[in-house]
Amino acid sequence: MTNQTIQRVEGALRNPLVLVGVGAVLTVPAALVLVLAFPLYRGLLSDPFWFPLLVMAAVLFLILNATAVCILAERKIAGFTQDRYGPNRVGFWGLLQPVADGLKFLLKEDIIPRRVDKPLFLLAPCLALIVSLVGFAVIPWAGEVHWPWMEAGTTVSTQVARLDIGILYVIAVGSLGVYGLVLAGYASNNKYSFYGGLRATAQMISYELPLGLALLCVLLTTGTLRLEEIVNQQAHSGVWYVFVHPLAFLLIVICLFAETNRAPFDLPEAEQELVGGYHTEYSAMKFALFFLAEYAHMITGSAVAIALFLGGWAPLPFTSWLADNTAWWAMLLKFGVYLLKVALFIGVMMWVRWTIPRFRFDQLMRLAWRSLVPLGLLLMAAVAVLTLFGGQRVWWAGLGVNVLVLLGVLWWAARSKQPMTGRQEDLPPVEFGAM
Amino acid sequence: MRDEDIIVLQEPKLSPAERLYLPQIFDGMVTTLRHMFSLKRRQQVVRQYPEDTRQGRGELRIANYRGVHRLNKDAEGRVACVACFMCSTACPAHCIHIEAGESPWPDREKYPVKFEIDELRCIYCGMCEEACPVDAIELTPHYELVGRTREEMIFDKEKLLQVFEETKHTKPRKDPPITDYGLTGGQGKDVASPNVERKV
Amino acid sequence: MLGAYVLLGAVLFVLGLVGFVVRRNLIIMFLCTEMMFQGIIINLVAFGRYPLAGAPSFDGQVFALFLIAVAASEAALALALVVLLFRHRRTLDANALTLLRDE
Amino acid sequence: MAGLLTIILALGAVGLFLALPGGQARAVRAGQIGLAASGVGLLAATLGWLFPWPGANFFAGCALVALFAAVRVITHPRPVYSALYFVLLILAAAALLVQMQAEFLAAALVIVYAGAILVTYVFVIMLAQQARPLVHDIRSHEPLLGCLAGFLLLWSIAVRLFAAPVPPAVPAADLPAAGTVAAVGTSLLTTYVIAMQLAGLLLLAALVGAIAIARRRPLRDPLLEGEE
Repeated sequence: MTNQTIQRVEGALRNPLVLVGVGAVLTVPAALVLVLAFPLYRGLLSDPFWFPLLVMAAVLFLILNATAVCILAERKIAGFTQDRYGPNRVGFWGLLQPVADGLKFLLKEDIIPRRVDKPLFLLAPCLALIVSLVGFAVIPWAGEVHWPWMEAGTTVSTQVARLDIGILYVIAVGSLGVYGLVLAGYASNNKYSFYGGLRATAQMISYELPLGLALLCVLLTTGTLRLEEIVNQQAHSGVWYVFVHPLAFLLIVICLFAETNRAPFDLPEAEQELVGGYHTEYSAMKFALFFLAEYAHMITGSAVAIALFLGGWAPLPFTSWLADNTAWWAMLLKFGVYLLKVALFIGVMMWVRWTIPRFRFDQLMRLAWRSLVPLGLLLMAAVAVLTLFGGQRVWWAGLGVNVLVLLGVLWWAARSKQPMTGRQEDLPPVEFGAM
Repeated sequence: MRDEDIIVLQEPKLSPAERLYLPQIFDGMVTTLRHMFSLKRRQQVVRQYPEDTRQGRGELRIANYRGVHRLNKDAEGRVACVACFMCSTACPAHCIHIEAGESPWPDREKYPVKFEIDELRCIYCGMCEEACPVDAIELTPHYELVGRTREEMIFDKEKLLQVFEETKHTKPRKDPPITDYGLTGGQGKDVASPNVERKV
Repeated sequence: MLGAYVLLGAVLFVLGLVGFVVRRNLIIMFLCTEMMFQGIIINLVAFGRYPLAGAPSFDGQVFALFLIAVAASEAALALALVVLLFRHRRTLDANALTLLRDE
Repeated sequence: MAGLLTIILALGAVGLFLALPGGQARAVRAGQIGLAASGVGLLAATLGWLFPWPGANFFAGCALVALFAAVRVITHPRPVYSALYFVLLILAAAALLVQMQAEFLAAALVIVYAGAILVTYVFVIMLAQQARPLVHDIRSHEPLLGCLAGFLLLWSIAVRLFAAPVPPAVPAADLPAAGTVAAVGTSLLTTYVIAMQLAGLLLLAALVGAIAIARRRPLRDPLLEGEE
């Protein structure tokens, strides 16, 4: 193609009408095929084996595209907070930027440095992406659905796997996430990557503890590990668990930032200190996999947090509207509500990223071990006592316990002499050693 | 070191709310939120570059902006350079390559047969401009300098003279040349070629 | 069924044992003890799931949980010791630790 | 039967001996082939001839992965790879536990082992990493005797096992359907509550011990001491 053709195409794509037209040309035939083939796959939709697989395919498709949109959103939000416009060149309002980014990643030179540990170097990004994607399996996207052509009273659930261990599965998979980063850091044979990998290990292990403690608070109230039941409880009672356990929610959100390695906890990749951290040596598609993994991890994490605290697919708090409705349109509505919540949650994560500066490593550790873990322990003990007296059924009792714990922490913070930043503390000199 | 030289800093005492950090964090988030939705500030601060240039806004200081080089021509349309190698000696980036030849004109000894500047290597410091005794080399306000290959970015004599033709309207040749090559009966001493006999 | 699980558990246990005896790197040796634990965990759960007499119960799983707790404690202490040894001797070679050998 | 079993196990032992670090490259390859043959033979003996049962395919797949990973853990000359193969072993073991309806235990295994213990191992291995392979990683200690002992132990177990009566097959529905998490938790907090407290105490003791052992004592700063 000549320069002029390229310019003309670019110009045309900046026109929103042309963009909509191209989108229609791409999507309308697909939609037509889907509609026309409906009798063919109608049976699959009501089959309890095939429907979860279809859900899986649909959600995977959605997530992988959503990561691209997330990258655009991140850059836009970064621009807006810094009084810039963000990407606005490719397509109308920069909407085609993800396409350009993807093409760039695909077409760039894929470099494997000479002294790397090649099998591990190749394994690491795949591992990171796989681990962040398999967490989707237990998320209850839209509750139960009853298709009109099914027998009365039967439903299928819009969930890939209904596991008895639900949330534990998410934790187990999440705890594997650290390997991708560690291996990337180790295999790169680069000291900055290595530091990044080590930081990732220490950080993720440390923040799994308060995460688990905060989860326990909710689990004591719900009495089940199944995410679909937790969402059902919230949808029916109308009391989302964020109103019962605001402190636990806060803990989970903080830990989520740390587990996804997002600012202000992006120590493993801290550009200013470690060049690129664990992905310093990665380029092209392998780097893109890390990128995808980070955003997929964000989406999984926020989806789990929403299922636990923000009512999952329940559209409004303090009502049980739609909770028992299994019609297909209600299912679509619930799914839309869930996606909207995830989008808002991710928006907040990005907003935080572009607001709060990064922690120093000792501050990070101090925050986890000296603030979050004691707070989590205290909270869990308080909720356990409450549960012992049957208070977990009364939602304001849980809220009261949270407020009491918060007041206690405030009182402690007011009278304690030690500064919490650690900036004023002298670290004693230590013996020098390789370990 | 005496005791009174030591300044003891008193850490500011943090209130309980400050110790919790969360109020501060929310403060910061409100600030960024304000910026996020202030379209006006964005429009004031950001320039949409290819459409909205500094030159277009009249913000570019043409007189002393240091962009692409040009080789000036004298009044007769000849290259003003006398191939004295001052610029390439002064150049900290060693980006100027000159090959001198015997001048075909009687008013000077040498002229550049080849004059090449590697625009990729250049750091646009303006030392060549300072060093030139005949003000033959100058930096122009032209800053949109792109190319597809490295070879393309090595500007030869023709291209540099071309740049002069293109920019002489926006930025006229700075000073009258120190040497007038004897055309006007000159006052000053001819720095470039003092031995050449002047035609009056 | 039980036989298959038990045999697998036994193979894992024996492989761990051989590794513990044969390998000279302290960290690998402790990994091998963890492998022996794996074999035992599989065995315990299999015994609970397919008992020779009576109904299957969850006791095997409970025992396996205790085993995991023990393994975690063991790993914590063993790694602390390994770190300490490495700091003092600058090597992880088990054959180099002969201070108490009567020669 | 016992003769065949002996041959399979002996093949495995010889293979392991050849594949252990310290041998020639060609011998290692031969040892790996022997090990693979032995593992497949063992599985075939277990599954096909003696105990045909539903779910055998899943078991065979997981068991093969587990055995492969276990052998690699003890034969790989590089500690990092050993630790990673151990993670693979954990995942295969967790899959087998899921097959035995021990989902909670499987999750606990992955969280505790793969998520915490193995990460710590990898951490320490990386910290103690040297530039080039060390002699204690590429040489084995008494591989012949070790393999012989292992072979004898496994042979005695296996022969006894194959001679034992086959237990009655228990259908999967026999386990309480209420959910394994609830059942395990109830069992843990009623029948075995004291044991659980003791396990907690053990973990606490291990925590304290680990910190006490690995703590670095701060040096005295000579500059500060000089001024005092």
